[in-house]
Amino acid sequence: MSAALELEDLAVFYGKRRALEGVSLAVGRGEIVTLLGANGSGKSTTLRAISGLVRPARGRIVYEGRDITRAPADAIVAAGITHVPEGREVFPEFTVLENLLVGGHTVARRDVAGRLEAAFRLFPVLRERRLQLGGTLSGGEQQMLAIGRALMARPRLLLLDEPSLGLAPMLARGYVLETGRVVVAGPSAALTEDPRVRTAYLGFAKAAAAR
Amino acid sequence: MLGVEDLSISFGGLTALDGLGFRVAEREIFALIGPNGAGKSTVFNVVTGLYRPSAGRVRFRGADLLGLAPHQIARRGVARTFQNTEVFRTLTALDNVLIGGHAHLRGGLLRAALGARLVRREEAAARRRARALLERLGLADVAGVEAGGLPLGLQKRLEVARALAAEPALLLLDEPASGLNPTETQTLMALIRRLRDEDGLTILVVEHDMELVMGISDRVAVLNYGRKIAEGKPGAIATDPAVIEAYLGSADG
Amino acid sequence: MSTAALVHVVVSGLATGSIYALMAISLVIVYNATRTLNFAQGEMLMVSTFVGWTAHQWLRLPLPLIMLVAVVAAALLGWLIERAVIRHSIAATHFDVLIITLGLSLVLRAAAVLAWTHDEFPFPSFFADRPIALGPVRVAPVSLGIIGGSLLLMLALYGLFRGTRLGRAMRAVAQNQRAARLMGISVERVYSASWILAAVVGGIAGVLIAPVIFLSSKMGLVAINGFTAAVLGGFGSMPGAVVGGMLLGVIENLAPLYLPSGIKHSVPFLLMIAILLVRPSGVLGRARRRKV
Amino acid sequence: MRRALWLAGGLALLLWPWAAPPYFVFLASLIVVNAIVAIGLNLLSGYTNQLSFGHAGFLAVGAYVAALLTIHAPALPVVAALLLAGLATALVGLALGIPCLRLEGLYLAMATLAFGFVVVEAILNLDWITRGNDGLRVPVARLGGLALASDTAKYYLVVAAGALLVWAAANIVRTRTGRALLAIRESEIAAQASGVHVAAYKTLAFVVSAFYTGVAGGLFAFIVGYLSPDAFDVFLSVDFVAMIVVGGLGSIPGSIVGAAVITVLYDTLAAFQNYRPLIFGVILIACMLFMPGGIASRVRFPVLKGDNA
Amino acid sequence: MRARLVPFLVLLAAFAAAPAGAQQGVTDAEILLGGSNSFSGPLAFTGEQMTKYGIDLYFKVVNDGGGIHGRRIRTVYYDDGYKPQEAVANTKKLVEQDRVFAIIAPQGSPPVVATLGYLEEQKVPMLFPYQSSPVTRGKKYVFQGMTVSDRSSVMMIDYLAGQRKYKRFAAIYQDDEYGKSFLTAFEKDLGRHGLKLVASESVKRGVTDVSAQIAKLQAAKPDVTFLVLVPGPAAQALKERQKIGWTTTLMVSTGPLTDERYLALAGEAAEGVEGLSLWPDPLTSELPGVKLYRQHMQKYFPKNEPNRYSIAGYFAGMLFAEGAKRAGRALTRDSLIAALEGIKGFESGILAPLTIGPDHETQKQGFWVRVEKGRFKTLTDWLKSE
Repeated sequence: MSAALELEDLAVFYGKRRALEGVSLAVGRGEIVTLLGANGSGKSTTLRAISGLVRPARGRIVYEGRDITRAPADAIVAAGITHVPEGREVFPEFTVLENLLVGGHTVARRDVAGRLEAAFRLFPVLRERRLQLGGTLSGGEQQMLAIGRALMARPRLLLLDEPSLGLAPMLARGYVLETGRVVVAGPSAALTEDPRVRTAYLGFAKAAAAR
Repeated sequence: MLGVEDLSISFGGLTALDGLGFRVAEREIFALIGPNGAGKSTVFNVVTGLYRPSAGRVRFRGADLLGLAPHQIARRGVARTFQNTEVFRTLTALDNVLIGGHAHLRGGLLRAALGARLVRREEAAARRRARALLERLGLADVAGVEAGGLPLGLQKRLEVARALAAEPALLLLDEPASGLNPTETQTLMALIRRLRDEDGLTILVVEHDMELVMGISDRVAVLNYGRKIAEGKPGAIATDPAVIEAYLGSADG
Repeated sequence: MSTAALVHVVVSGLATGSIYALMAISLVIVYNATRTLNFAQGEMLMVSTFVGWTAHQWLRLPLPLIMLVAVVAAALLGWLIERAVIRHSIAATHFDVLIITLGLSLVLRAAAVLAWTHDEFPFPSFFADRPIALGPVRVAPVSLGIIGGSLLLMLALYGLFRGTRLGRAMRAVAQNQRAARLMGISVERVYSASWILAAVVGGIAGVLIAPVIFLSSKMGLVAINGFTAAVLGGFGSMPGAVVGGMLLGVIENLAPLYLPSGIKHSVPFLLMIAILLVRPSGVLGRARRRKV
Repeated sequence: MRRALWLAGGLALLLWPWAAPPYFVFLASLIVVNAIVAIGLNLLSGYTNQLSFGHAGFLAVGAYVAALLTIHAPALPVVAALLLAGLATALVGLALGIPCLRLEGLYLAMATLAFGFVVVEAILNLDWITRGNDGLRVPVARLGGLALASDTAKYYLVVAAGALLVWAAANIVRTRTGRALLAIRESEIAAQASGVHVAAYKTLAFVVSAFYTGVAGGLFAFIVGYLSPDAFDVFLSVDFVAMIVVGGLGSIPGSIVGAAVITVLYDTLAAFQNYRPLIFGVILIACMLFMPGGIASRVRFPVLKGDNA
Repeated sequence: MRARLVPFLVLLAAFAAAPAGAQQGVTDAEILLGGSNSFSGPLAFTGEQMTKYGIDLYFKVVNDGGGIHGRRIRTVYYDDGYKPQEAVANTKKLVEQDRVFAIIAPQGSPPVVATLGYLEEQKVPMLFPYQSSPVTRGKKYVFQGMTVSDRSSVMMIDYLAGQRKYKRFAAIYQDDEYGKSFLTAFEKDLGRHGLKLVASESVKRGVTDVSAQIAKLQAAKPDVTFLVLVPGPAAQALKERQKIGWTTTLMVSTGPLTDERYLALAGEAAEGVEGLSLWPDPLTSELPGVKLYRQHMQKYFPKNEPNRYSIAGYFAGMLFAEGAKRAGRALTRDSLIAALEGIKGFESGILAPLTIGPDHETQKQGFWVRVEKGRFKTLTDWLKSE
């Protein structure tokens, strides 16, 4: 498999606290890959490491053959990776339009109009609300805005952190993280059946065993 | 013991709680679960007085908690831990626990300043109690360590110790198992059970770790979009179709 | 007191108020990007104005060129301070950075004394002091000039913040640094740009106000009014800075007319305390809330 | 070991006036007065994270109250005058602290800054009692029949008051009140959840801080002997902040060391005139860049710590 | 703790104030003088000019000429930034550490008043303090430097109300000791002429705008408006007057203000302003002492422009040298004071012949000037202040 993104033995610390411990994973071109795991298991940290928000203490991040482990966040966006953070983090005092425009910060000026039009086509409601302040949108609209904003930069790799909050994930392949380690990896069909996934979400295995 | 009725609250247009109600009985372990953003932590923040709801009531041992300041609620016997741990980072573990016992000490400023005997005696006693608590939670070794430098698992335990130092009747645990490894989670489960069985505490817990929830809870309430979508015994909840849909999406996607 | 005199006093107050507003804007630009209060803003203004003046002394430059020299000097100084000092204190608390800028203000003032002595100097003005009559009302061109110049600058800043990529990036960083990084904005570059921009605004304000309050190593103290103005308006808000500055300028001028001499000099501070009590985050400020 | 250290320190303090040249007796008094202010400020800023740029104002209140009491009630013993100066200042602290509860960080700093200016203006405008700009001559402090006129006598007064206040502060910070203040600094929310009445303790911090500074003000009045509004400008407030920053936020020994360092520095640099602010500024910046926790973070103070340290 | 302290205190009260050495600060080769002055703060310019470019200038001349009775004069200055507590600390340090012979030319009322008591107690002469309040008058160890405000006021009011017959007077004054002492004196002296101030407006130090004060004064329609300010605000007031086209009042500057600096700052707005001048024009005066001063300045500090503060310091240096010379080889503090008290009709070539009386004032006369084409033009001879 020609991987677009490869993580090798990634470790991240927040102060003295360990958040990731030797995570390795790969994402192929055109593939949708999901990270699963309980709160605090390191999913968000993995994404933050990829997008350059946190510096790994160890390990490598290779994107399209380039080592981006120590690249600053802005260079990573320019390289084609955008990240829709958990909690959306739309700019509350920007209008929808400005939120989208700032998403196109790294895009050549002449391409901005086209990207904007694409975002509006994808989420027509954003067009209606383009002059409304980001902070006044409903949760769902904010999520659309966050994704639309991330798409403005025409990314080749999109990182989505909890994009749907309880909506069904569309899985192709997945990794299950537990306390900063990958515990399960595989295609999504296998994952949904994997008892460890169910345990992670509902403790089904346990409950079933109890019965 | 704790009765929450018809609670509603919204932030900047986002509805966080929508007519939520549930009751927790004396010496019960009651879990609130639900996907991220379902409003679980908001419930805690309302009960402990940090947020003021737009509608609803919170009754604790027959008294209305709404309108009371957080410290007053704490003094009535409601203690809590925090989702992202709020230990006093530059203070030692021991001092953290001592602050937990704040409400039970009498020594005021003047007597403390003048080194009054009462204060010295009281302090000594408080330190003994705090050390005992640290001991009980397996933190005796780190009593003199700055809390911010402790590993997350120990910080979480320290928060429990601090909450216990307040000698509460109701303990609110906000995601106590997040970031813990399976062994640590097992220890935690045993501790929670002991707190109920030996100390007679009532415990309200918000948790994602289903193993913990299913393992210790007497009853579970499931929240989604600020509403309660199910309530009952853990076994029943785990097989409730509404709950499964909320978590994993409907079978047909 | 005649109406004509009153108009003059108010216009005069608006003129100093514009300068306060520019000072407040400088402070807010840096604050929004770095959450730092720059106590050295006034001293930076003083130094850049001195540099312009020195160029004038040596080369007999015309006034627009003096302004240019001052602005370039201000930009360089802002850039230098950000890169040499502030950038290294990124890990420090806001309190620490506050002390650093305080130290900077001492250093800059002392350096200015060594370079240009304690003396006060007259500074050439774009505008005349002799009044022009508009009907019964006399106004001084210098007041109108300061107001006009400041308004133009504010308009340009408005354009910069609303209409350009850099401006948008700066506003984005002010709202949410992490999200801004995720948009591909280099927060470090925004830091530099903010310090430079704030210094430039200060540099222009310095050239505008120097003919009125004269050039001296202590002229940076005018920044204290910028602080007051920024607080009045609600720290972090640009329109607030403008409103706060104008309000302060006018009230400061009207107070001696109507208040007993006992309290008139405390008016700016009493006003600040009063506003903070009624609206703790200033007239146009927004409160922030911490999430748990 | 600890007892020996205390004994040695105490003895050194008591014998100082005989060992040191006269000027250094005065300088030592000034250091102690500044240390008291620094401790007071640290209780507010270091312990509860409430920044103040207005402590020169508190110092002024204490100084004028003590001076006026001594002028108008010459029979009043100096101890009572100092106590009343502290209490009056504490009252002012209460009046400022309550409204300031609503303010955070920057705004609090600005409000206290404004407070400092307002105090100076008040002194000017209450000239029927403060003599405004003419300034006020402070009579010699009296303790019973004893006139504390010499620098050495004043030194003992200052040291006695300072020792008492340091001891009290050490007691406060290592017991319930001090912990509550620190808890507020670290996390107001968690402090509340532990039953700490945040508003009450924040106000208390203001009151105690003002009390300390007020007593220091009284001592200041007696050792300087003359008060005028010019003494209490905003730069003095900044000097106090510098003391706790250099010494270490949230540290009682740090406050004392910081006060000593800044006072001695000022004194040494007095002859360097135009270079003084330059050197002072560079030291502040260097201190923040290379030693952000202050001296207290680099030196372990063996004394004055709780038993858990 | 406290109980144990009492014996110590008793001991110390007895021990207090050890007698100072009679010749402290004087050796065979040197006389050491010291001063606490403003090198930062609002009066830093004055402080620096007066000491380094004034007093020290004259002492350089003296030292290069062999000193006084073979002794060179050395000075040490500390910065008090106009704060009384620092002035106290500095003065103690000068007396107790540096062991100076006398304090020379401290500046500003608060620092001077704060150290007055201490110096009297220590019997250390305070020579020629540069401040205008009469608090220093008649003190044994103090010789006042600058003309005090009540004398200035007498000269100004007697000239304007007496000779020039003006009736309506107003004042704009700095809101501090300097401003208020003049205001009090004006009221008193106008009273002697059966007049009073029709308006007075205060200005805070470091102000940015005086339009309201000027507008209020204009409304009172005074014939004469006194400027009791420092150069910056005074120039602002003059420009403000120009802005509103107020031409019907005579602006008059007080002695401490009448100075080339406000002329430079105010430019054409200063045209026609009159004032009491305490010093001859340091740049243009042809008096022999002033010419010498300019020569010396040119020789030792060619880059420093002559001004009234350095000439005041120069004069102070000259006066000290004169006193020390008269005191003879056996220079003590008391002999210096006796020598200074004996000065009669001293010709400095700068001021009118000086006789120091029991009031210990060393400057009590001024003359009237008007600004014409950017220079002060002398209108009268020395005016009388008694």
